[in-house]
Amino acid sequence: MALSREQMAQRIARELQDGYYVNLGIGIPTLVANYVPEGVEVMLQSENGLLGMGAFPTEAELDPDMINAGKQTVTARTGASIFDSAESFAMIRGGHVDLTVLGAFEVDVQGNIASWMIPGKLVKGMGGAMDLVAGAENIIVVMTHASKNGESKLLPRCSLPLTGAGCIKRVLTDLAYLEIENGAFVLRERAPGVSVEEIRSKTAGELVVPDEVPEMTF
Amino acid sequence: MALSREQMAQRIARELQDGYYVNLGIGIPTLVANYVPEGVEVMLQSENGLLGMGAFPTEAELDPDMINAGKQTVTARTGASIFDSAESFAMIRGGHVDLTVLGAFEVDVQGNIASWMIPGKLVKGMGGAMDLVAGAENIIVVMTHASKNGESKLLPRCSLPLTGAGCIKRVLTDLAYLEIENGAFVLRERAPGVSVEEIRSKTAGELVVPDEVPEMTF
Amino acid sequence: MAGFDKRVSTYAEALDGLQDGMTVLAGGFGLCGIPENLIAEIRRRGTRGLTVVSNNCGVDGFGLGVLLEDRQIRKMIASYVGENALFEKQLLDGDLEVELTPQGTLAEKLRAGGAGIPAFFTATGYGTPVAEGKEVREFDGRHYILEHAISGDFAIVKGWKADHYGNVVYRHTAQNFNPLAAAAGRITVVEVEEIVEPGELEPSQIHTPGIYVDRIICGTFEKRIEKRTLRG
Amino acid sequence: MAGFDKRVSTYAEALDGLQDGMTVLAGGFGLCGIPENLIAEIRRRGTRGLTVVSNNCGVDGFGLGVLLEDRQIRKMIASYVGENALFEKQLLDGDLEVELTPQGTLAEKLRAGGAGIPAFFTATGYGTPVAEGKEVREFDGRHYILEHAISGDFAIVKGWKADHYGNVVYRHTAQNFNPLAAAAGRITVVEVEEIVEPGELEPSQIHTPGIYVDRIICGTFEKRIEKRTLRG
Repeated sequence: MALSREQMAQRIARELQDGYYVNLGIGIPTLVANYVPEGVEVMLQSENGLLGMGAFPTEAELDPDMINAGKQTVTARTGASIFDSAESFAMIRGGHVDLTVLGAFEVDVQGNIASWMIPGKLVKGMGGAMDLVAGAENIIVVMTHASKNGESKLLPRCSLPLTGAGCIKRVLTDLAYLEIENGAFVLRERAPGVSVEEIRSKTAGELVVPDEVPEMTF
Repeated sequence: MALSREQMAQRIARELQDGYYVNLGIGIPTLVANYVPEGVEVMLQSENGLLGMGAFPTEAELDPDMINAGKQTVTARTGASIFDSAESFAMIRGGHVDLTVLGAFEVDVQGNIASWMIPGKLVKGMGGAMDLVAGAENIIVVMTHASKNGESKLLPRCSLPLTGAGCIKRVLTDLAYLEIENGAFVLRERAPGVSVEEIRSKTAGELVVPDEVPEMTF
Repeated sequence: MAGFDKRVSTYAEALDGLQDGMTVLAGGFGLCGIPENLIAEIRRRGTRGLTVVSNNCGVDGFGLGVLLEDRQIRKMIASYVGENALFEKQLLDGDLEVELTPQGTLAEKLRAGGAGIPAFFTATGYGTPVAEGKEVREFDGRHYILEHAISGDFAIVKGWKADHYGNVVYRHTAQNFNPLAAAAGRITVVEVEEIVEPGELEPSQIHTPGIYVDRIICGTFEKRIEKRTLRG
Repeated sequence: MAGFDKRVSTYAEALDGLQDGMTVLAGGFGLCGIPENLIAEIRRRGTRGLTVVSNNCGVDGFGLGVLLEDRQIRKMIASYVGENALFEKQLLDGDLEVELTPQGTLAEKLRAGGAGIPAFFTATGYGTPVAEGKEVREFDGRHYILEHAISGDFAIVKGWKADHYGNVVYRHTAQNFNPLAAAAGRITVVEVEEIVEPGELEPSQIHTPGIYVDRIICGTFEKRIEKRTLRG
């Protein structure tokens, strides 16, 4: 069965290591914070200028001067630092963030990602996404494997305007966990009960299937 | 008679305006701070990262963490700010300093300045001088009109390696105050008792002498 | 306002000299840390044909959004816009030009504008529509594009506390683009919640040194929250 | 040292991994804010063939000057050197290479190294020996030269206070090049006068956020004064 949003977040949380600085995009990536493993401590970077994002505030803590990159009110945890946007993106662009998790419309076998613009629809802007994908060494894209119409989002070549070129090495979908290597998607894990055949049928880009493709467990 | 070091500092101090941010180089420029006119307040920028340099410390105030760009112990005045060296040179390079006063070996009619390197002698480095001359709109060079051997330092073309190209518009020497315009030195003021002829004889670069060249008064 | 006393007492005075067609740099991220009274004053003045540089363009009826109502903005340079319907309409009608810029590149362009760096290379945007028409260069096997600095005729900035020298500190994440705008404005105007006595701000804790600031005004702020999100 | 507890207890541990031929970025201006114990530890380790990036090279017998005694520095990138006789001798003997860089360009190169900017244009040095071999470009009628970023294998930094997360504040003008070196080091080691409890540093007043810092050590400092100058 396809992973739920919560399971996707859970799976990604297993990539977290103690002491990681992590930037989580809007949507499923945000949920990852709820599944940080026991004994692991991470610091969340919010690109508007906050390192060490804490929980949402209580009514008493609510402060209009304290928001995250999604413009939601937040708190700062112990050990946090706050700085201007140039410093924030110096961190990001300079490769100091250990892991970036973000959504996408499409990913292709060259590691290209499209996530910000659908021609013909109103373009609202890329925000910090282009900086994040260009700056991070370690990125995981999270998205459904196929669109609602059943069209694959793992492509030989992105059809939409790019957010970044050649920067994605890992993708988690509701069906599988894949790595991008030598111009192909390598199937590393399957969602519980999802067959290699189903994944293959929904992957438009070249798919490499190793001998062993373990099922994820939750 | 040629101006004394103190008179040179005094003359330059007349260029200070209320609210000016000023960077004063080592030597005579430093003395300018002693002659700030009545009713005028200036803030001194020290390029190691201090805006609002105060007096030298008393024995009780002495603090190794509080120095100026000349590496002397100093204090900070009320209204001072302290920052890192990138921010300090952002101010300088970005043209935010209102007036920069510095010494030189040579200046020429194109506004070139040489102040940091004499070939054959050990080169110790340019420090912040190249940034200062490139960043400031408003620079006054202070130097003796001629070397000890009597050779002019106001040249058709600098003979020494440059500190900056085409950036100097005003020069105060012990003999005269001059502006650089259209490839020539324009004589604006004479030191008390110094004749136009003496100045002309000691100026190797083209000299323009207006009808009126007032004597400085002290 | 004389010498190092940069305080002005009216918003009219704060924006004296602002003219049609100028470029205005505005601090703020979303509705957080925006110079709300200075924006309102631009509206009151009716200045038109402005190029506005800001990460976002406010919402309908608040923040920079109010400048759309009388079509005062000709061009917007931002990373994320369209939180309001009027923006969308003017954009589709061709009444408004938009130059979308990645958030980090926008921050760096402003920083460069204040710091006398005319252009810099960044990997951000390489291979995307943002790179169109821009120089590409390889450094150590990676591709980068050349981006140019931004500076403005006016910067409008929201601080927390300032002294009369123009030294400013910002509160929490209301810092965001404010110090960058402050340094890149030819005339920089900062509105703050409190003007403190000289000497009260610790020199090494000042976010925006007074050298970048031309005018300081004390205001009162609504501080509207865009996405009120509470713990469950 | 695990997770966000970046404290180490010995200087040997602080510089673990430092090897011959590496590039070391050192904070400090003159003798102010220099990582004096980390420098002493480099001497103790006997690491050789180092490229050292620092505004200055200390004095005879103190600061980076001590690394000259056993010829541990192969190349120095600095804006002003030669406050000591040994430096001059090694330079004239050809035992030491020096790359003189304008102070502001040096600061900006380090800032760029930490911030993922591979190169930038600056007017500083145009028309001078510093521009030799560098690309010149005109922007708005002015000439600029292209300068490249600097980053290092290690950064050695002197802070005032830090928490175990690696958040650092600097004291007065001892800040200077320290935050720039901190951000541009692959492994950044900060020695401080005091390690404070988590939460004690105000988030918006931190000079170097912990993300740039790998190891923190608490030391005692001589803080030698180079030019003791007292009021008249």
